Amino acid sequence: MKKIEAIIKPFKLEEVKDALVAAGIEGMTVSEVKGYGRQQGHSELYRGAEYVVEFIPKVKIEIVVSNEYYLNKALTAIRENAKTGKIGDGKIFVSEIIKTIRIRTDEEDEEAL
Amino acid sequence: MKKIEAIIKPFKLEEVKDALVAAGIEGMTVSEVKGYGRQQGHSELYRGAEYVVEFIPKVKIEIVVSNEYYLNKALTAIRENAKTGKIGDGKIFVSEIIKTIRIRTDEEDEEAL
Amino acid sequence: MKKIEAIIKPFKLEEVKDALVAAGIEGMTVSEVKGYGRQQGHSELYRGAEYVVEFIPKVKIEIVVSNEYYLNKALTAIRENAKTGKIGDGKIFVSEIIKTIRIRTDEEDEEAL
Amino acid sequence: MKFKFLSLFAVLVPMAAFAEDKLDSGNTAWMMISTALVLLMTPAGLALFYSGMTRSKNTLNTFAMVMGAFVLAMVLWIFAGYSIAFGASQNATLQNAVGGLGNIMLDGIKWTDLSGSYPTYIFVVFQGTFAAIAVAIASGSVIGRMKFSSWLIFVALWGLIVYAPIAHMVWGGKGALLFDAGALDFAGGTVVHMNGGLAGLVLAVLVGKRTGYLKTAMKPYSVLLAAVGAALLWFGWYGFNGGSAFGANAIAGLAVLTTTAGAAIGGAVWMLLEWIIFKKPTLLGIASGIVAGLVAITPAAGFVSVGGAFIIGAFGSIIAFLGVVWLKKKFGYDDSLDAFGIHFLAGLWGAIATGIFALEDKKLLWDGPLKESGNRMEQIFVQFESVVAVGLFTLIGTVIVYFIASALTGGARVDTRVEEIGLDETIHGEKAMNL
Amino acid sequence: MKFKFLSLFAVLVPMAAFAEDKLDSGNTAWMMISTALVLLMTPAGLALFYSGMTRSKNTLNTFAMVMGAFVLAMVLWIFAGYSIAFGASQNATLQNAVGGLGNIMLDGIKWTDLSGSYPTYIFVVFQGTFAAIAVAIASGSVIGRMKFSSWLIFVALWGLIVYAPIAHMVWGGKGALLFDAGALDFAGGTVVHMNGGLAGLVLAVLVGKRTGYLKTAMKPYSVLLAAVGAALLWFGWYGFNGGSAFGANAIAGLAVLTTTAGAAIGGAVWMLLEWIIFKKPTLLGIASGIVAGLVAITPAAGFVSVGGAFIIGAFGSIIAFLGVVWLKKKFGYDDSLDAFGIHFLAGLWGAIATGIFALEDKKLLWDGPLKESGNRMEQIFVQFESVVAVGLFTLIGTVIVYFIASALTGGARVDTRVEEIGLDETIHGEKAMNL
Amino acid sequence: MKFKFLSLFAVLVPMAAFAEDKLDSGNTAWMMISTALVLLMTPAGLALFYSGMTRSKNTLNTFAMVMGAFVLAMVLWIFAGYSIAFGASQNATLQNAVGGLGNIMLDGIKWTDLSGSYPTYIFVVFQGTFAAIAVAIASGSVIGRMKFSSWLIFVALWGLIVYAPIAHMVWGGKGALLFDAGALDFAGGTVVHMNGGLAGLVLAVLVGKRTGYLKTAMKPYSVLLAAVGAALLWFGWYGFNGGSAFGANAIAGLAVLTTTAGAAIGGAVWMLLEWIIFKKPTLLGIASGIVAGLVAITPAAGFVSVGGAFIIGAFGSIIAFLGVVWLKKKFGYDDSLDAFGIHFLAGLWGAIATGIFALEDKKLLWDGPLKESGNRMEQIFVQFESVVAVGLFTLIGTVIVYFIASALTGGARVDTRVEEIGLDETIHGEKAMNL
Ligand SMILES: Nc1ncnc2c1ncn2[C@@H]1O[C@H](COP(=O)(O)OP(=O)(O)O)[C@@H](O)[C@H]1O
Ligand SMILES: Nc1ncnc2c1ncn2[C@@H]1O[C@H](COP(=O)(O)OP(=O)(O)O)[C@@H](O)[C@H]1O
Ligand SMILES: Nc1ncnc2c1ncn2[C@@H]1O[C@H](COP(=O)(O)OP(=O)(O)O)[C@@H](O)[C@H]1O
Repeated sequence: MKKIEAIIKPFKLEEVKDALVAAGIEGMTVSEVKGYGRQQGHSELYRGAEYVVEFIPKVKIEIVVSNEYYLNKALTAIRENAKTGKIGDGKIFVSEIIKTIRIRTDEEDEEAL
Repeated sequence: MKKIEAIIKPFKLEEVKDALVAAGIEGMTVSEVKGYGRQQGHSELYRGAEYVVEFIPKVKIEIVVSNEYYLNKALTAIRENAKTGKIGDGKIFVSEIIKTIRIRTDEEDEEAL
Repeated sequence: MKKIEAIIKPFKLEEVKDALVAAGIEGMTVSEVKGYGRQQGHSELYRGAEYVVEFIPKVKIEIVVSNEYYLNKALTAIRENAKTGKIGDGKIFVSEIIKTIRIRTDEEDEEAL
Repeated sequence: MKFKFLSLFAVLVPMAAFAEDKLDSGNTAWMMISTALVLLMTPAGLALFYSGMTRSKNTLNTFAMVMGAFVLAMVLWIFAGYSIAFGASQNATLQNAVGGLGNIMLDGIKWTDLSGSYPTYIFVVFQGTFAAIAVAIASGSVIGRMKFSSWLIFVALWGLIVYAPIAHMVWGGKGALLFDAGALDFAGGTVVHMNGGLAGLVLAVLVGKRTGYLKTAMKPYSVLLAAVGAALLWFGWYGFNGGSAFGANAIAGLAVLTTTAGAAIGGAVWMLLEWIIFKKPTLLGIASGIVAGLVAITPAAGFVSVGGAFIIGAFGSIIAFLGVVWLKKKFGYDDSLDAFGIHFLAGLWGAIATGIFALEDKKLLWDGPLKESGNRMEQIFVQFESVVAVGLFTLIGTVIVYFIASALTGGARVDTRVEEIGLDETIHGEKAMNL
Repeated sequence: MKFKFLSLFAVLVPMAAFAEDKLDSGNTAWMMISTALVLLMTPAGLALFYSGMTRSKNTLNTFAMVMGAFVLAMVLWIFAGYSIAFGASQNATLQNAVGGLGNIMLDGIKWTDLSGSYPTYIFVVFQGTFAAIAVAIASGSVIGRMKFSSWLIFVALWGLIVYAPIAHMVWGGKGALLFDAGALDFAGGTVVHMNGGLAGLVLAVLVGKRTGYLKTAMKPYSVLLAAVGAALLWFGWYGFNGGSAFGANAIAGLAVLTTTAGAAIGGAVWMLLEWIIFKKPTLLGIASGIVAGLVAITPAAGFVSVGGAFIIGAFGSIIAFLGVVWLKKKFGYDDSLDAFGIHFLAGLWGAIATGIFALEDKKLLWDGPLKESGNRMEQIFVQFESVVAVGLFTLIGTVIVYFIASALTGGARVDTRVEEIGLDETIHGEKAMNL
Repeated sequence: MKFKFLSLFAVLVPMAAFAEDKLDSGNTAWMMISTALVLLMTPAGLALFYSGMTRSKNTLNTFAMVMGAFVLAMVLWIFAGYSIAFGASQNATLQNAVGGLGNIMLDGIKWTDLSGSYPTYIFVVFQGTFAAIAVAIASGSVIGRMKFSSWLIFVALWGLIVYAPIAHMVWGGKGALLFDAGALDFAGGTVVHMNGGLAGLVLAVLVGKRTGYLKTAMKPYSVLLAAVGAALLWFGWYGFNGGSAFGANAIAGLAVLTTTAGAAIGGAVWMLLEWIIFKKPTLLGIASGIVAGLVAITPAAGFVSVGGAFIIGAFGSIIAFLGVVWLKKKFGYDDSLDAFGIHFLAGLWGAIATGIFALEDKKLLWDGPLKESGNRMEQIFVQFESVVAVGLFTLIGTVIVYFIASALTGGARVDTRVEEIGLDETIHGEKAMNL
């Protein structure tokens, strides 16, 4: 089993989610994160004091998939739908998962996904 | 060393935490996430416009344990206390950690946990 | 490729970020988490009812690096700058990443970092 | 807030024996702004005070309980409540308890009619804001677990069956049961605060505790908004107490002073108590003390000196503090936002204290033992009497109304799942904040 | 809010044939506090109501649109708007549409001058708060996509070119185009609410829909703050409607009563409609109903009985509800916060309903068919006439002003990237909340 | 706000040579509502304005500093402050600086006593709201690092030792040190704003900068709430300036107009400055400009024309802007929320500008060079004099009071750990928001 972690632009979440669901991925976990990278932050003003906000709001999607087939489908769905072509589109990281449990049913591994 | 990531229902956090502590797990990191899965989201209203909120608030617990003994104790604690038997109870994922450092003491690996 | 996850005290974020950038690490993702550990939580008051807030605000930094060189530079930067020597300084966990993609360019693995 | 009080005004403006027959623009301006001030207290002041203290998953429900109660109670007040409370009595026996239905929909009252020196229509709305806040206060004891439908039916019935008769019995003029007893209640310490606070406790007991009460920490959504609510309550209270002088006169001036003193000392005392006992003075504590001081001074506002006001406000704060911190724990009821602990207890204290500290000044006093014979002990006894009478009526009336409301809605309590998820999402389909 | 109305006051205070020449401290107090109350409605009431409903990324921009519009419109009102609307006419033909420029910077008005029985300077500011809220209302239709520069230029021009002439035509005294028609508009149902609401729709159509409209859920930042805004609007409305009696008199008392009734029933009705149709009564719904009820009763506040007020408020709420839930969907325009749906529609209904429900009481009525000949049908017709006239003028004027503002700022719409990120960050460099 | 001003009122109502002996209901209504309005400014207006600008970890502490200061200062004002400032003088030498202790606990003042045409008790509370806001303003300069205990002791002492004598010297009647100089300060530009603002700076310097000042970005918790606070301040300011005419008269009407003009132009100008200089007009900027305009017009409100008001408000905004953006940077002090930058600087400018722009109208002017001999240069010089005198007294008094407070609490500054974690958690055990 593999875990995909994708850092994307927040306003792309809806599209990516729809594409994932269309690709047969039925579960995912999403969180709000702040990214630092090549994309320039914006500056904020407070009574004449200007400061740069370097951390940019991003969304992290985590998906655990059971096999290569779904891994590839998920990667494609994310790549295609999160891309704007402009700096800051984000990154996808893949890692290994050695065990999965569905709490409700006590199913394990592939069955739990 | 293994990392456990458990996605659970928010109101179960307290019970799970207590069970983990009782099982000898002394450290954990928790974050607020939103889950998408089989559990239906609820609908919200805004001046007559009804929209479905598909992402459901969940809590993610991350625990790094030093060995199989604690891994099993932790998994049991979570399984038993996060379960309601109703859809949306969440998932547990286990993965490998290759190095751990306690920042305060510079201890490493098993000692750092 | 390795992924570093560091749980640190929130007010150390700025320093750690600067040190990482100085060490040549150009990208990272940050999120707000709550930690449970040896560090004692504080108590809050609500109309005479005192309750202990056991989860302490922490910041999690995630960095994926392409090789040992950057891994060590990053670890050093974090260790040195997140340390206060007082309980609750946090932990660093390292794990394996098997694939990285930069969404904007479709570059993969080392090139994507 | 008694009708007969109007005659006192004549004393102050002696050149106008017929003052009551002519509109006075200054008094009219004051009564209109007082009405607006008291109005603000509910959908802004109390709503913020309460919803700021509620858990974030129930905060909009709390606000809706207050705002929904207010609009409903106000509609029904105009429709029938006013007539029941202040309507022309049609029958001597009836007059003991209610005014009658002769002024349903304000029938028979013309826009040119005056109450003393200002239009009767203003009196109607001014009184309506009191009726509506009384029941809204009660919501504070049962937030987070009551069906919205049961609550609104309760509100509708309570306003007509409990509040209006009490208002009549106390303020309804000659022939009304408690009117002749001679109790001093300047601006509604018994009628509004004890009444609403006790109704709250009854609801809290009948509906039961929130799931997890005393086990899980129930964190307030926003203490800052609760404090803003308290500030708005203070502001509005100048209409509540000042307006109860029914004119821009010297008694109103006294009420402005005593109200300020009571609120300020109340806030300072609670802050100090927390500091001493818990080592931490909280913002919510300062705000709570201000409200407790205001409640306590309400029945006394136009009767006492500034020294009396300080004492009443300070002890009002202490008593409410004990109610919230000690009594509630001791008896274990879940008076969630302390409607009983603050409004009932400080109101009760204020009602008794009015007898103790009222100045012996015939121009200030209403008819009663103290005015008539300077008999303070008897006055205090009358205060007790009125407190007990109002308390009993509220108790019984609220229980009855609750069971009707509960029966009509198949039980007044939401099911556990709804409580767990929160009432904002389940009942209203809304969320406190979308960041 | 007509000048001639002042003569009615004399009727109420018959001993003062020369009442208009002497300052009355009660009326002056009431007009000052009314002015402060109406002021509060915009930078606090409307600003909270609107920014609470906006997405968090645009909420400060929404607040700034309201607050910025208010300060700018007020400066220009004092500078020239007042003169255009109420200035001494210098020319009979001109007088049809504008008062002239004779009182630029209030030239010629002394601090001792009176408007009836209170200082003219108070009248100037009181009217200024109406002018400023009218344009601020319009912002609700175009939040989240309009350049701040275009908006402010629009505000400046609209106040002088659209609002001031309309105010003149309706309230500008003898010789003004619509003045003699005899339309009843007690406190600005047509001049303020229809006017501002329609200007909003025009902007919404010309600027275009928000990106993603009807596709993505646009969640309100804080329904709680929106509800607080509605409560503050209700509070301020006592100045809006009560102050439009221009004195602390019996007509003001009537307005206080009808305003209360309209607001309360409006809130209750909207809550009920949502409950029946969507199974969920929302807090935003109660708040919206209150505002709709208030808008509807505005033109009628000093003319109708409490029964009329209930009917006008209830239907105002129903009509606004339909406007928001059905009409908007049907025609597909993006009237984002429903300035049109609530202010225009309820204002329109209120204007017509005033003709239907106005009491036949010569002391209340202004000159017009109903007063002169008791001809209600004709009065209703006159109400229609004035609605159409104001509507057309607003429509044409707003389109022209929009195109000027748009041309001066190189298009009135922000680019997509700005819209995507949000206007708070891009235009103001600020963030709603830093937790 | 001078006592002698009351005689002017007689000029306006010439038929009443003995007007001062009779209660006027209109004036009484106005003074009561003015009192309520000024009250609202502190625990709601200023508290929101300030805590909205503070970092989220210190926002409740900021609110508590304001609200706690308010209740404490008010209690002490009634207890002794009023007597020191306005008490009957017992000794000619003493009278130079203080009124004496003859009215401790308002001893000797009866509820029937009048101040001119309204009850003295109202005057007491009205003045109390001024005393309490003055010290609350100062908190803005030292938020985020001062012990709550030191702060409250400072508040208690400062009100009696610094504020009350200054109020006496300027407004304390014949024989008071600065009274005869003939300075014009309509509503407290020097006594309240300069005074509070300078006290703030002194505290900021003595307590020292916040850790990380100018290094870390200190993000405001909620600019939206700060803007709401500014709106409430504006609203309340009608009582502050309008009530300083001590009646519902034509001078109050003038103050309402100039206050509106000053606030509106102040907001517009600050917005423009930011737009030009930083390319981004912020909501906080509009709100800050409104407050700066209001501060600047305060001493001039009853003396200048609308043209003068525009100029004073505009330059008040510009000067405060420079103080905040440039002066603070140049000298490097940490005037955290700009109590000095806005209240002192705009108050200073307003005080001088009053001399420059006061109308030569004997009915408006107070005794002084301009009134007596039309000598404007001398009047401006007197304005300077009073500014310097008040400034020096505040400076010295505040330093002394600070050191006492600091000594009594073992240093006035919290330790670094507390500052790091935030004062909400450590001092109050509370958290701004629980989502
Ligand atoms: N090495 C990294 N480790 C973890 N997260 C990263 C890393 N590099 C980039 N990111 C995340 O990806 C986001 C986008 O990266 P950025 O360099 O701004 O643009 P791009 O993805 O177009 O190269 C960052 O905001 C950050 O959240
Ligand atoms: N494949 C997955 N990858 C990551 N998170 C998942 C995955 N599937 C489910 N989740 C998480 O688990 C939660 C519960 O899943 P759901 O399908 O709703 O119910 P259940 O756990 O009872 O099967 C989801 O809300 C989501 O946060
Ligand atoms: N086993 C663990 N798994 C995951 N996170 C941990 C673990 N132990 C500690 N942490 C995180 O590290 C933080 C600091 O740990 P703590 O025991 O308080 O102090 P220290 O790091 O000084 O030993 C915790 O708040 C928690 O977020």
